[in-house]
Amino acid sequence: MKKSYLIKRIIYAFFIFLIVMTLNFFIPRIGVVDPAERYYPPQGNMTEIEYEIIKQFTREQYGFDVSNFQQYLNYVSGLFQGDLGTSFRSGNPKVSQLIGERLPWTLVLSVTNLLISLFIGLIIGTIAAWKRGRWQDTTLLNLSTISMALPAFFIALILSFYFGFELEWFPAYTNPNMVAQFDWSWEAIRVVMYNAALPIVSMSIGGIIGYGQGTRNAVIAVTNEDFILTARAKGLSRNQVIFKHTLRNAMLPIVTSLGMSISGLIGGAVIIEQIFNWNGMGTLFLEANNTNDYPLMMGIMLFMSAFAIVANLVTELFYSLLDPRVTVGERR
Amino acid sequence: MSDLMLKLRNLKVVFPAGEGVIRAVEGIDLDIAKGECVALVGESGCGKSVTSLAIMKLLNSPPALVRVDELKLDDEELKDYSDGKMQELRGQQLSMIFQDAMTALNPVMTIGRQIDEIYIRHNNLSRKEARKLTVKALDLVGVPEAKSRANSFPHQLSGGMRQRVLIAMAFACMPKLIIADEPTTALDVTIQAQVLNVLSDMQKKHNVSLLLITHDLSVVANMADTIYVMYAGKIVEKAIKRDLFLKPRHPYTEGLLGSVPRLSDEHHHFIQIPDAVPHPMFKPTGCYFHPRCSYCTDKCKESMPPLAKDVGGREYRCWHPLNLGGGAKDGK
Amino acid sequence: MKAKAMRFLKLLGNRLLGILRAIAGFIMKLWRHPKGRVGLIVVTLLVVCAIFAPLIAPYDPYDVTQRAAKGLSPSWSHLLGTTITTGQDIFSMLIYGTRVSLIVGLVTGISIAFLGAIMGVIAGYVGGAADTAIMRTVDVMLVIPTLPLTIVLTNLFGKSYLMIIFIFVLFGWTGLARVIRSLVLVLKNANYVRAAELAGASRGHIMFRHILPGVSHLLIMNTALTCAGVMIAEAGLSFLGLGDPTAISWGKMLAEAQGGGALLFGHWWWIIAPGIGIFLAVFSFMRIGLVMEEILNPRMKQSSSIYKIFKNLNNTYMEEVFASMDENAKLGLTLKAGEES
Amino acid sequence: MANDKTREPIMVLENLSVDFPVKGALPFQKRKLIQAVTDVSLTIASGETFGIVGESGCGKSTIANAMVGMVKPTGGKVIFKGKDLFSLPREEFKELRRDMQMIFQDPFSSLNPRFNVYQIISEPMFIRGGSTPDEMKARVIELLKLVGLSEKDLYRHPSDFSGGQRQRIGIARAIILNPDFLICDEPVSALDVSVHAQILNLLMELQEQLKMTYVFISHNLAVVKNLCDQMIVMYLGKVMESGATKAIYANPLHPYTNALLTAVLDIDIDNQRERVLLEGDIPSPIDPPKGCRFYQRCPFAMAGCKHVAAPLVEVEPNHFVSCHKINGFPADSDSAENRTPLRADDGQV
Repeated sequence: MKKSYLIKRIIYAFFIFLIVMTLNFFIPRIGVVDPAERYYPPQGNMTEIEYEIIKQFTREQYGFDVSNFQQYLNYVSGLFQGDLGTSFRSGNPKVSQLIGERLPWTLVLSVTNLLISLFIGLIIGTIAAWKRGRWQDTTLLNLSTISMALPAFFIALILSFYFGFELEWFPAYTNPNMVAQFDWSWEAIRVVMYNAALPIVSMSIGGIIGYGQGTRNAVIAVTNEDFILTARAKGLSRNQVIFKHTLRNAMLPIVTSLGMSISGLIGGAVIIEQIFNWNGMGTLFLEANNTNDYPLMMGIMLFMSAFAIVANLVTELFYSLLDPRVTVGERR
Repeated sequence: MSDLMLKLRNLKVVFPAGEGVIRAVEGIDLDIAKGECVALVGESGCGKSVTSLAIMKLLNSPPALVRVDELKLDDEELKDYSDGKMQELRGQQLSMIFQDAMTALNPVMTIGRQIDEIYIRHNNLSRKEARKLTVKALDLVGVPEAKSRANSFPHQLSGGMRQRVLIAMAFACMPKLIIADEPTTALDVTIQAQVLNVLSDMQKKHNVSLLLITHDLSVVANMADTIYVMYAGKIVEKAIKRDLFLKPRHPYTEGLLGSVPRLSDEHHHFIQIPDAVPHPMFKPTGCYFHPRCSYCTDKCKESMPPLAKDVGGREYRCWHPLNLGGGAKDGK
Repeated sequence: MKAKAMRFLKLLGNRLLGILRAIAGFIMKLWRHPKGRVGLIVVTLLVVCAIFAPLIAPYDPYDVTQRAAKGLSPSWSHLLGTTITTGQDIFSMLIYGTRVSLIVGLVTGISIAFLGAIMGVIAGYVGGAADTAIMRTVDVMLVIPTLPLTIVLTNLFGKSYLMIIFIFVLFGWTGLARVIRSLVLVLKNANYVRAAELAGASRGHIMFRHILPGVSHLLIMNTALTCAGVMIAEAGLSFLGLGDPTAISWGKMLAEAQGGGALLFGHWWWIIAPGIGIFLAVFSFMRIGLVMEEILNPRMKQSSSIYKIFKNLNNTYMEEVFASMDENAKLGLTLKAGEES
Repeated sequence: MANDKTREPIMVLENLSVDFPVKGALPFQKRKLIQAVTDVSLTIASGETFGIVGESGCGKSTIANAMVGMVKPTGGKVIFKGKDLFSLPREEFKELRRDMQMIFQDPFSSLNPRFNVYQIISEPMFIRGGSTPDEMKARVIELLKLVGLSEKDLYRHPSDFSGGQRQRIGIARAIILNPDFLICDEPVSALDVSVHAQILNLLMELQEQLKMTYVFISHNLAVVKNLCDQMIVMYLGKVMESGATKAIYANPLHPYTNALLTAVLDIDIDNQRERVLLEGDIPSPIDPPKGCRFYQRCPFAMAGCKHVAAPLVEVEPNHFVSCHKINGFPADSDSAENRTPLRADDGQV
């Protein structure tokens, strides 16, 4: 049962990937008459014939000179060899190479943020559930409505204004040399931490409170279950009831939301990266947008989607490990 | 030393609610002798489950407010016991069987581990030693292939098996008193017979006192020695089984007995009690049963009858008791 | 055939009237709830600001001739000062910014409610192939990153709020559809629906009398919460410069503040003002949504309010309650302490 | 209530089978079947009360759903008033189905909480159309009185009522179109004990007044005994025993019926019978045993019971039993080997 469940989920994830891949190929081709024209907009000092020649050259260079279907086949076969396409930028670097350069920097931000949010959120959520109805709980509730209404980028602006410009404790903009100079020395790591502090804090305020509130609700929902009463009737101590019975069950909905956070790890920091001038995937994407670099944009999109698919799959399997009932009645 | 296993005096439980208070239990006394099976019979909302939780001291406050004059388990006054002391007592000297085994068992833990916990907690055993006892306990309640079944999750067992697991759990440490709250209500007829048999065998073999809480008079007829009948938060009648079934004193008991269809019946009409149980927030004046009582007089409408005591420990709360011998209303 | 059409139209009219009545009832319920009232008042204020922006705002931020000296600090003539870059009155910009936020939020929220309800009800009630198709679509939508796709589409089709609304609706319905679907699945199998089927009810009857009223509460609540979420997302897009370049919006104000050196020159009001605008709008809609959830889900309400009741318990009253349950008290034989035999 | 065999049958089931496919975990896996009901034939005479008894998973609710056309049978026919329900055109089917109604087990989920009593009870009339609101109101008030509620309750909501009162509302809704065939699916099992008698008495009175045919589904054998004229005992989707209620209770032939009867706890403390305790659990209806469905738990099971299905045989007039022990094996499978007991005396398999 377990094995067939696994196989089924993997087949399904692959099916979703095929659809996303196809969409990804066709989206930039909707409404665009000639990709070459987009890439190389007409310039005033050029005659029509000259421009036509350049367009033709561009088409050949980027493989637009064959039929759409042939392009699709090339695209798919490239994909399965790990080729996400070629960027329009000078030197024609591979998209995968660009992603490889930028991805770790985004992950530094988003993974740290996720870990901090999850860890602190779980703790304060459990405390709030424990102290249900008292000030700890009401404070969390009020904070959560407030923080949900405050966009992370606004918090980022305030932080960068106050701690970056007024107090000058942390850099308001990332040092552009940081990436180039990174050499795994302690000093370099310290510089990264120093630069990443403000972005991470501005992202994780909402995250902490969100996970806190989610944990609180999940814990309280489980507390009302009959089996908690059974556990107490068995004479288990309060800690045993909380750690062995309550939290394990309360983790189930948290794992679901964790899965959603993981699938958004790469694309979730676009605005924050832009504010702090952080050289991650978000800024890479915005750069691509500014230069109409479609292969790069779509490559990043597909990469993000694939990441989300894998994240969902892993979450689902992890969930089925936590909850033995899943393989019987499928979770939807 | 008395031969009373449980001595409960003047238990009151109140739940504050939005517009008033719910008087769930209004000062009841309960005696259970050693090795005796006492049944507490009543319909939904009469406060019988609240009573059982109050004896276990498992009622959460908030929302419940509990007052009790005496709560003695084997001459040990539990009234002022701290939570920690109660935790040691629960499962070891006082345990409980819940109604719905599906929700009363933790869905993400194997049943073996859920029973192991009791031994680990109360007997300070290692996990391995505890498992040995667990398998023995499961064997005792008739779970086939106990050793391998211990590794299954609750959803993998049938309803009857789950209920047996709960019984094994309650009997794990051979407590002094077991409270069984509707132990067979959710089961099928043939399974119900099996489970009751197991429960009754275990009780007799190990000479444990049993408080059976149920709405089903036929279960009571098979299991109990002494019976308390509860109505709207008050005890209305107490008697040994024979007396209660053959010569009920309270009209409610009489009506209840009459309205249960019997296999030996030949008539096609059931004796019925009109109306329904009063809402716990809006109980009638005087005797709580008077709006439904066919013997009701003005006195009944004005004041609550006292709990009259009779020979042989019989008690009843009625101004016009039945079957007293010679009375005009007898055996109507 | 004509009679049937008339009957259908009449039914539809009745339903619409019923929906309006339900919404009015909701607003009344909200008003009675202290937290809901706050939300309602703020939303009303925002709507007034949006509609009467030219009357309320002291200057027209679009009008180049009205621009003052650049980078003024707050004063009575310029409540929130002027921008460093163009000398626009920040307070007027703030008032005008309400329009974009509200329009995008409300239009998207309502469209999502419609689309989500239709998709969810079809998936849940019709089932079969339609259900599979819709749920597969939802699964695909969930893995496509929204913000990057929005950027791609605005790049392709030009920047406009219509585009933004379109994308939000395109991606926003999925979550709602899922929730509605699972609720419909429950409602569909409810015994009262089966009873209606036995009496010969048509699909339309069951849909309009049982299913839609059953999910309408959830829809109204969800619309409020979606509006709030969309407003935040819109602000983010405008901040990135993906909104309509000609319109004034809070997100764009923030971007201008950042780019125009508000941080550098210490003009904190230029940042705080649009932030507060966003906060108020989102917060009030969210409040309404949460209060609705509380009204709709009485169990939740009970669990949170029981503690309040407990805190405010009147002890002497409770003592009386306990005393009234004593054996003697009921008999009317009021015994003083120590007199019992 | 009389057991008059000359009365015409109102509902006939001919070899009814209902299977539900269970999706395999993988798309290419073989589909399993839940055999909810297998090869059930029965005839319900007009005006009688017909009992269906069995434990959970025996298919009694599926039969009820098939009778009212909510579940499409995989085999066999449902013939109501001489017409095959599932071969009728849609409109006619709907028309015919109005003569059948159902009373549900749970009075809390069977009334729409958003409706008031008037809307709930009048809904079938509203659906049928053709009545003015005044007519509907008058009829609803009439019915409210009939089921023991009052006109005051007309605009109250289900949440204001107790379980018993809700069930009365459900009954009023069921009889508003004057059905002649009423299925009561465990109508009291979700109610308080003291209310059981009220509802059962009400149902009996209504039957007498309105001359309805009842199908009474229950797991409570004492209730069935008191109410029903004819009955069937079901186990895992098959009929084990059928016939007149009196005959079955006086002389239960099938081991399952016997066990069921003795398992019933009675409040008669002077008259406690010896119990036959069945071992084991009710097996899953997914891929049930090929032979007798009951063989795994039967104290008298023989080797052949495992493979050879037992046909339903008329043992005495109007009393059918499906058991090899009573009827013997069919000629083609009658052998000493098949007749060896499956269980030794100590009850071990």
